[in-house]
Amino acid sequence: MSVLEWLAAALLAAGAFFFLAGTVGLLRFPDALARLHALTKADNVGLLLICSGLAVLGGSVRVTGLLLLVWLLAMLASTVSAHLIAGRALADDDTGDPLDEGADERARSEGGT
Amino acid sequence: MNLLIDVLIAIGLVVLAWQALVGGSLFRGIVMFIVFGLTMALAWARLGSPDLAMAEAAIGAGVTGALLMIAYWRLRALGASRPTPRSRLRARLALGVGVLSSVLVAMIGLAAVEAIGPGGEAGQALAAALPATGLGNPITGVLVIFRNLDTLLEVAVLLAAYVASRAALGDDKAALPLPPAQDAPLVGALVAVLAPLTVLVAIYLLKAGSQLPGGAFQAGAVLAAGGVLLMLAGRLHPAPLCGLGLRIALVAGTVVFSGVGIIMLALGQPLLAVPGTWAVYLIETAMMVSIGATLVLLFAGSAGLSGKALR
Amino acid sequence: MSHAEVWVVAAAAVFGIGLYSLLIAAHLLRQLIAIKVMGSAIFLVLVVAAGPIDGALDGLPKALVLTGIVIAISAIAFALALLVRLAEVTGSTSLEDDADDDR
Amino acid sequence: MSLLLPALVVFLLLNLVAGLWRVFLGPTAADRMLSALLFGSTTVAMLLVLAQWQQSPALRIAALLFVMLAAITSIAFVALTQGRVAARRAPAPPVEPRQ
Repeated sequence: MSVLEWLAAALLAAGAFFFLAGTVGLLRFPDALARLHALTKADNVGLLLICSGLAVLGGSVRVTGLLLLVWLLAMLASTVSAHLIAGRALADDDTGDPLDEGADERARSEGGT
Repeated sequence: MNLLIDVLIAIGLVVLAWQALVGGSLFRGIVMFIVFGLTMALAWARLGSPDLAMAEAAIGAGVTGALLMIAYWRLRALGASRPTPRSRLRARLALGVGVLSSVLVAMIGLAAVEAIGPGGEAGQALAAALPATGLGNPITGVLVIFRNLDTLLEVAVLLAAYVASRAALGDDKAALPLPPAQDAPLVGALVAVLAPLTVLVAIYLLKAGSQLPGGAFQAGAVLAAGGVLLMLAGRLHPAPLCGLGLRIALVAGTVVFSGVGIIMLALGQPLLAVPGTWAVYLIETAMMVSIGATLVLLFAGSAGLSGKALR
Repeated sequence: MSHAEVWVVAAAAVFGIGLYSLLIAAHLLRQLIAIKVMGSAIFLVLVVAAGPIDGALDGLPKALVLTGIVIAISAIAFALALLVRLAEVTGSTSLEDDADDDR
Repeated sequence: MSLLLPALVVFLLLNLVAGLWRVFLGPTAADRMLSALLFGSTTVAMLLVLAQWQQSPALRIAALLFVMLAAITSIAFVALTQGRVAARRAPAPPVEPRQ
């Protein structure tokens, strides 16, 4: 393997680590806001690292530009989504799942099967 | 390693289908179904079908989730009652039917895999005929050159879906209710970036469609997603009347496709023959506009669209 | 098991789950999702059964499925409009009332 | 490299499976949406890796579509819950009046 490939491998492995960190945060953190915090940051760094690794491997300006665009859009989308969902999570603090009234479904699974 | 990836995605599909459909709240089912769509895109990617991965991405991420969630909201806003649960006997019978149908599909599918082997005859004929058309993407070739009548009728089906939903919603020009628009500053910034970008990407997909993966169906789905975004952000509103421009957009695909076909008939060619690559672009552009407009109107549940809010 | 067999078996299982849910789900929205899931399973079988996984030459079933995806979503959108209209008129989200087929 | 890329795909897939557990658990609707977003960004990463590994550049466009359109679902989700809060304050009319 050439130097570039080693570099790409290191970047990809680091990216995988950040994705793992994000998932661990998602599973282990206590409430929705903390999980949001862990997930959006770690995943964006992970995506940046994976995009960088793939850009090194891809080796063309076109591929690099596209990967950069994907990452920037992912930043934008996750910023907006995290903002909106955090607002939601704050608004129904402690009230549990405002949409999860699945009485119909639960009644069915209790009485039906 | 390849097989491991396929097996993981396949198991994921089965688990997600179960999660989306059996037990749990309806909202959880909708979220699981959105994730099922993501996983389908991965499956298409593994099956060497980037065209389908693109269509699944545009439809699954942009339209389906919003459509189901808004329908859920509409039902709740109407205060519709919850249905009574099904009986135990029915569930047992359904289990048997489900298992049997599953075995049937597996047998048909496995038999087909055995029988056809690599590359069906139609696929080989297609690969042989494609170079003469000047198109590099076999899927666009199939859609416009070899299956033209089908494709025309598929655009017509979209139009029919719009007309049918107008009919279903009554003759009083009523529209379905929509939740209050999101107009937070961040959403405004997102719309400012994404709305032009959807148009740009749609045009790219349309142009790429003749040689590379892409084409009218994906491009139309991307345009529709842009329209859905504008509606959710309160930039586009349902309107009780369908304006002239929108009417033209709705029928453009059907009219241009059949128009070109009939002109070719008049020139002594077979019906719906396509005279060249320029005609493919023309037809695909009209189809893209029609697909986008129809999907947005179906999402809105109204006759037309307007830039200004009603009232 | 080969690649194709893995996909066919998974698609068959997904189809079975979809049909099972279609029969037991009381809520029409859930039944619509079930129909959509069954459709996806059939698309998968169609593409996998047609040809090689890696060479990927056969454009015909892919073209069928491509239009199928768009048609499916428009059909679902129409069905959702019908469903909301049904709820508007009858206040119900199932078709239970006019067929007591449970007994 | 021919081994690293598929290994990365497998790793990300396993990550998804773990994330699925959170969608399953909830407990709030916001949690479920959040986890679906995680699925989105991981799927994008996987599509990019697959594009490189399978030499299929079009998958990068599919990934681009995913990141472009991912936010639409969360906007719909928030509109949905806000509509509900408003509806709780004053019952929404079944159909908006038209003329």
